[in-house]
Amino acid sequence: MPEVNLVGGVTMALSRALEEDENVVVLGQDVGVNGGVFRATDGLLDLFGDKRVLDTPLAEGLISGMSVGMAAQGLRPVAEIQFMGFCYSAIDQMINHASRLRNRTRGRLTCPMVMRMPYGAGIHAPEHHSESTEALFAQIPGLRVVIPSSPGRAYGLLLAAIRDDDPVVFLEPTRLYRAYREQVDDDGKALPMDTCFVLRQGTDVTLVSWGAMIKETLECADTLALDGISAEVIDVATLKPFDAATVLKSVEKTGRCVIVQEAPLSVGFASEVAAQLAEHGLMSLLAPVRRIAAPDVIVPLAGLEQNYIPKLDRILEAAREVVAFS
Amino acid sequence: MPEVNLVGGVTMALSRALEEDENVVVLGQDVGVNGGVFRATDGLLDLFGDKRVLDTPLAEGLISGMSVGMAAQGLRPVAEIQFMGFCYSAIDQMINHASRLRNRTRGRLTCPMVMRMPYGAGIHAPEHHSESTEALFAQIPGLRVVIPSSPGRAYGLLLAAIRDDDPVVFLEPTRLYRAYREQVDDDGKALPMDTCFVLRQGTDVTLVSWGAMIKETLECADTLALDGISAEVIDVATLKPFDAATVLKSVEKTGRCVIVQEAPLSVGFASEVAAQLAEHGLMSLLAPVRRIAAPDVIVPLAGLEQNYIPKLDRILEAAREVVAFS
Amino acid sequence: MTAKKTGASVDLSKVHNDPAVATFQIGYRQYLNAEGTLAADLPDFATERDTMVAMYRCAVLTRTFDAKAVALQRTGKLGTFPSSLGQEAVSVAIGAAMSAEDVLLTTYREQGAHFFRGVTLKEVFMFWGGDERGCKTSGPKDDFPFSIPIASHTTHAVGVATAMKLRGQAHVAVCVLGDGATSKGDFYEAINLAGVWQLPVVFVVINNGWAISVPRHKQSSCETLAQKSIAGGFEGEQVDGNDIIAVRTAMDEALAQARAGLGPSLIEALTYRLSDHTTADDASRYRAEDDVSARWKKDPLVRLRNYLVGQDWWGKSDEESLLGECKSRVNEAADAYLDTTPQAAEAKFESLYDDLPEVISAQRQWVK
Amino acid sequence: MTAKKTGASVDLSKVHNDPAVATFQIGYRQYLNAEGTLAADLPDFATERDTMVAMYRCAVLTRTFDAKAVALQRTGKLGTFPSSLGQEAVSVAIGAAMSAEDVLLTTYREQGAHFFRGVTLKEVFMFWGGDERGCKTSGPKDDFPFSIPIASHTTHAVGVATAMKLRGQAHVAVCVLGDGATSKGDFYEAINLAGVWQLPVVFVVINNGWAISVPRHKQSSCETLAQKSIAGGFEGEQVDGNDIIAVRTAMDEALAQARAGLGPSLIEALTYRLSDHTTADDASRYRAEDDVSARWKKDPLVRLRNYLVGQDWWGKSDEESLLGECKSRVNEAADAYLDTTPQAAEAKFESLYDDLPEVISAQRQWVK
Ligand SMILES: Cc1ncc(C[n+]2csc(CCOP(=O)(O)OP(=O)(O)O)c2C)c(N)n1
Ligand SMILES: Cc1ncc(C[n+]2csc(CCOP(=O)(O)OP(=O)(O)O)c2C)c(N)n1
Ligand SMILES: [Mg+2]
Ligand SMILES: [Mg+2]
Repeated sequence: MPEVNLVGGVTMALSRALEEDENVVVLGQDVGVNGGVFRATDGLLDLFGDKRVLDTPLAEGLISGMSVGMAAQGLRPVAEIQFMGFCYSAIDQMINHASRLRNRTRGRLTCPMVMRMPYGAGIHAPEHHSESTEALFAQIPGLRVVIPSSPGRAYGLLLAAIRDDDPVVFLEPTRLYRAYREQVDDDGKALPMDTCFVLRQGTDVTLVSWGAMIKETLECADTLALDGISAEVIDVATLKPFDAATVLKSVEKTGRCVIVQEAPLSVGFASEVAAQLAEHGLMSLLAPVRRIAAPDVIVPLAGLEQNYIPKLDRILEAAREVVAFS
Repeated sequence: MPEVNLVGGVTMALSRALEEDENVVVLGQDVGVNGGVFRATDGLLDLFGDKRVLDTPLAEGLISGMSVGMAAQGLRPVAEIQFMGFCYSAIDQMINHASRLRNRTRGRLTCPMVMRMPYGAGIHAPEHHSESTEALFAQIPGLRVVIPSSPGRAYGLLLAAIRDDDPVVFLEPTRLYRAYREQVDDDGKALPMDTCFVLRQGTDVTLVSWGAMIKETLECADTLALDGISAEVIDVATLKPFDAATVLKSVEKTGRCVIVQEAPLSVGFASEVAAQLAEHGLMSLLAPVRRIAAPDVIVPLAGLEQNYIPKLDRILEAAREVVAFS
Repeated sequence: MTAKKTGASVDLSKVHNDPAVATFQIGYRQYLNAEGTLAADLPDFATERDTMVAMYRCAVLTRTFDAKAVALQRTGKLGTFPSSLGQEAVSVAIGAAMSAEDVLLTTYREQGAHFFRGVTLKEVFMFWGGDERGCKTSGPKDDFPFSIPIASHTTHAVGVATAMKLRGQAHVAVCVLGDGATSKGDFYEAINLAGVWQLPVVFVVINNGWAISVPRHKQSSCETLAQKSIAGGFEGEQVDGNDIIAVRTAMDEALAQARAGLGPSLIEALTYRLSDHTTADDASRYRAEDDVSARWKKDPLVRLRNYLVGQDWWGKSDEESLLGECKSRVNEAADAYLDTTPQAAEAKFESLYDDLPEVISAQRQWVK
Repeated sequence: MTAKKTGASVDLSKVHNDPAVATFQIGYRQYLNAEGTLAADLPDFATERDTMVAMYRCAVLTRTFDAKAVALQRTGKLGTFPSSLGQEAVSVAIGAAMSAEDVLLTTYREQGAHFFRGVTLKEVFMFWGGDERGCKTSGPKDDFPFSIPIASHTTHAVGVATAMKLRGQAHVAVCVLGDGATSKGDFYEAINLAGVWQLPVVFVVINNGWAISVPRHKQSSCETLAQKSIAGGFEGEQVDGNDIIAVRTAMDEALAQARAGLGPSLIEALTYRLSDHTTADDASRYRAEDDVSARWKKDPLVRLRNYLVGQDWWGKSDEESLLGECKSRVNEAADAYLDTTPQAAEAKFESLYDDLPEVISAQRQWVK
């Protein structure tokens, strides 16, 4: 079984998808000979040729719009946007067309496309390279929004996204791209896109997160364990549609919940998780829900980004507080 | 005192702002001789001339981007986007530039611009003319997001938005544009953009809403009053920054809360309100929080839009449920 | 803001060591001028009665439909409707030139093209009546529905053309947009790709003089909109859009070029919007009645009918029976539209996803 | 995807009743060619020692800075950095041609232009070192900071120019972008407005042959990028971007035209990116070493120095002292940058709003 890091899981899934379905086409800026700025498409041009791996001109609106056109023709475009900070000119197409092509034509035309992009801070990159605006997409009906947080889930969820008959926004946490390797079987098995993943079972507190913050969240659980506190860790993974049931069930058991997000606090996805608890989990809650998030500020340049990303000790403190609450 | 409807309140504020500050410039598609598709800029070209009221070519990205340039030069551009469904190509500029120009230059350049647009369903308009995606903007640090729900608040809040030294997204509920008139004094007094408005005092349940749904929310309060239930009605008005304190204080008193939003349920602004309660109001809550929202579907064409917009009876039912809860 | 050059004297004579590393020119095409006389030798199809009459019939049908749609809107039985009055020739010629395997992508005003391709009158009524089923059309199955956000369909068109090219199909994507749409970035991103990948796509810019209240000269200072193609690296030409022969010939050539793998084209069709922008618009606020009446003299239907009559292909009785036929077809379609059972409230949940997520399906009860 | 025309025979001869309703041509400008010989009569400024030496000095400073920045990045003391190696002439000429009241808007690679206008070396180090204070520059106060999202600053430029025009100021917005940037819609929306409002703006497209790994010919099939201006309704020209006299003359004329109220210009400057795209890039993955070494023969600094020497304005000792001076200025700036007290964590809350909302201010404690 190959040992791959997260970006390797992405490449493996792309390669498998290109091989198993001739309608799959990878496109984007520098995805060809350069193999993508993060090398996610490395080697694919050599393997599959320039009719399957397309270097586009520099235009994100074009990339998303042409993907809609290609998808309507029965292809399965997998488009790469170089950084989330450059996806905003692709949003019009995702909201006004990709998400609704099936609906507005009552199924006559469909839009099986994937828009992949790296996201998140922590790699000392320039301005506009550190965004976490997943909540922009997670509110749009007709889209699916998926975020892997391990090499294996990158592989399995990306396969699911490509095989899905509807548009999927696939966000890859840059901070985890090369963080570690794990064995991932290239068996072509997709993972489900309608469920959260319970990464660790626990009884005292539920920790909910997604993307790169899964790392700190797991570390938090480890640290709590030393104190004899048993934390359940849930990776939301698919933000749209959100499997709130798994979180609610966990909180039924633990009575306490801390939600960890990298994005600024206000109107982020953590708000949705907390809202579900306020609406459907109130009777289970033994302590206030806590959201640990970045402050409502512009992502700083690299000099301050480490201090912008929510730190383990804030998560720990919140978890201890809710566990102690009575 | 003139009697004006909501769009009249907008026009009155624009006219006043153009008069009091020569740096104010109104721009957009058809805002000149045509007076805007909703006539919000009616008469302004005649009054102020074509150096203050500019008809632009058809390009929303341009409108927002050029506003950034104008604002950096010390003008106060007030840009109109014809419908919220067409604002998505302006989002890149709002997120990547308008919101952060001050921050990234440490105050050397600033961006005092307003981006106005009509929003919401219910006027039997074509596809893409009925959006409520206010949560897209409400999550962006550096922006303010303001939604008036009465002629007087349209006037006072728009004046505040134009005078503010930072970028403001100003969303005008089309359904209320001509819904009713009220006396609004053209006294040049701005309303605060950091506070919710308590429209009705009450003790049994807190109803929170904004925009066009304020109408149904007030109706709900009226109907509840007939049953002897005293509802407090809060108009959020400014979604960013969100004055959660006013909501929390109200729920301290009532113990119960229903949040009403026109947008689809998931990851909307109602989630933020509910999250604040889960985090900071848990001990006050005597019943689960309820969010009444549209389903997570594409806004339908006009044939089904009335049934898409959350109906009074759903709000009433939820309010009665939380009041009855024990 | 005035666009006049306001400058004083300044010496602008430029040194151009090589005065022409690239040169371009934009031509203009017209066969039947407004006076009904021939301006050039006719292409073959113009000598075929059936071809010409078929286009005329569709143009008249489109105008009849148009009048009915406006009337229905005025009586509250239809939503906002964009009339194509005065633009029927270009729209119909586009539809007529295409094959069934080609894919048509238009904005909202191209009823004529869609009718020619088999979309039913009832379907178009339904769409403007606020019913998504109107986009599940009977025309060629891959045609795109009317696109409301201006110019956003231009990138779809190059995506469709990319799929065709990757598959080696000799099909063409035809993208129809307005003069206003040429101001939007999407359009340029699309033409640039079309040029660099030599895609089988034809762009038709219907220059009807207006984008709501903004006249063409305030939209761009370009002498022609055809020249926009130069930014895409391929040729553009202007045609008289009220001359159905000119539009059809330009389309035929552009389609043949694309099918032959010789790349994209751009056609600017000069016409005029005789109506308000839509039924929600009042054009008298921003344009003079005189301008409009002058334009009526160039009515493309009259020009085409005169040509048919001149060829002895068409007479008074043909005209009468056509008008009668169109009227009854339109009325029948309107009745069928008005009689259609409205969508169930739950239709909002249909066709949202291939596989509707359980959590969304559970929300059906909210709209009961 | 291959861009080759693959077609078989098809008759594409077109009827053009009026073969030229509009014609355009794109010129090319060069004074000093790569061999150092004169290709045209020199403009006046080129005969002024001070003017020419000042530009040379700034170009050498820029190259010295560049090497230091790359070195700092390699040792982990700077973030990703985009070198302008080989492009110094065009960047410096832009800065030199402008007045202090003009406004400069560039992407990330125009250190030369900013240095000429008074931005300090330390400030640029700070920006690439990840400190926003680097954008609170000492240059003209209205200049825009480096813009990372490609082409997004083009619409700012027309906004700035609109403000200038509304105020009746004879100032100019100068917008510098890359060849890759010409594929993005923003650029066209900006040039279209510039044309129709006859704005005082100059667009300079620095065509350095690459957009990361994508070569110019895969970005667009246009023969020149100068011709993009035709879509905006105004003139464009190509210049040899490694010939500082050509760039400067073209800029002088474009600025004069804009100041005189005669509207916008577009200049395509042909140069070459001798470096990797940025320090995060490895160009050997996608381009041949040979191509690069051939381009070194056109080094703009050598060409300019030869000219200065030929005019008897510059000698070996001038060169040596300049190199020494640049080196020490750059080293001093680097030290000053490295010695700068890092921003306090709370700096994130500064300059966010004029009036920081209380609810956000309360979050300061999170970053303590
Ligand atoms: C992106 C976008 N912005 C604004 C609108 C509102 N709008 C509808 S039609 C129109 C004018 C379009 O003009 P043109 O492209 O010339 O087409 P025409 O209406 O003349 O057929 C505008 C501004 C829109 N539909 N889409
Ligand atoms: C909107 C956007 N998309 C993608 C990127 C990533 N990116 C950075 S530089 C670059 C290439 C730019 O090429 P060009 O405009 O020719 O400028 P050059 O780097 O050659 O100076 C790309 C794709 C970006 N910065 N912005
Ligand atoms: Mg038009
Ligand atoms: Mg380049």
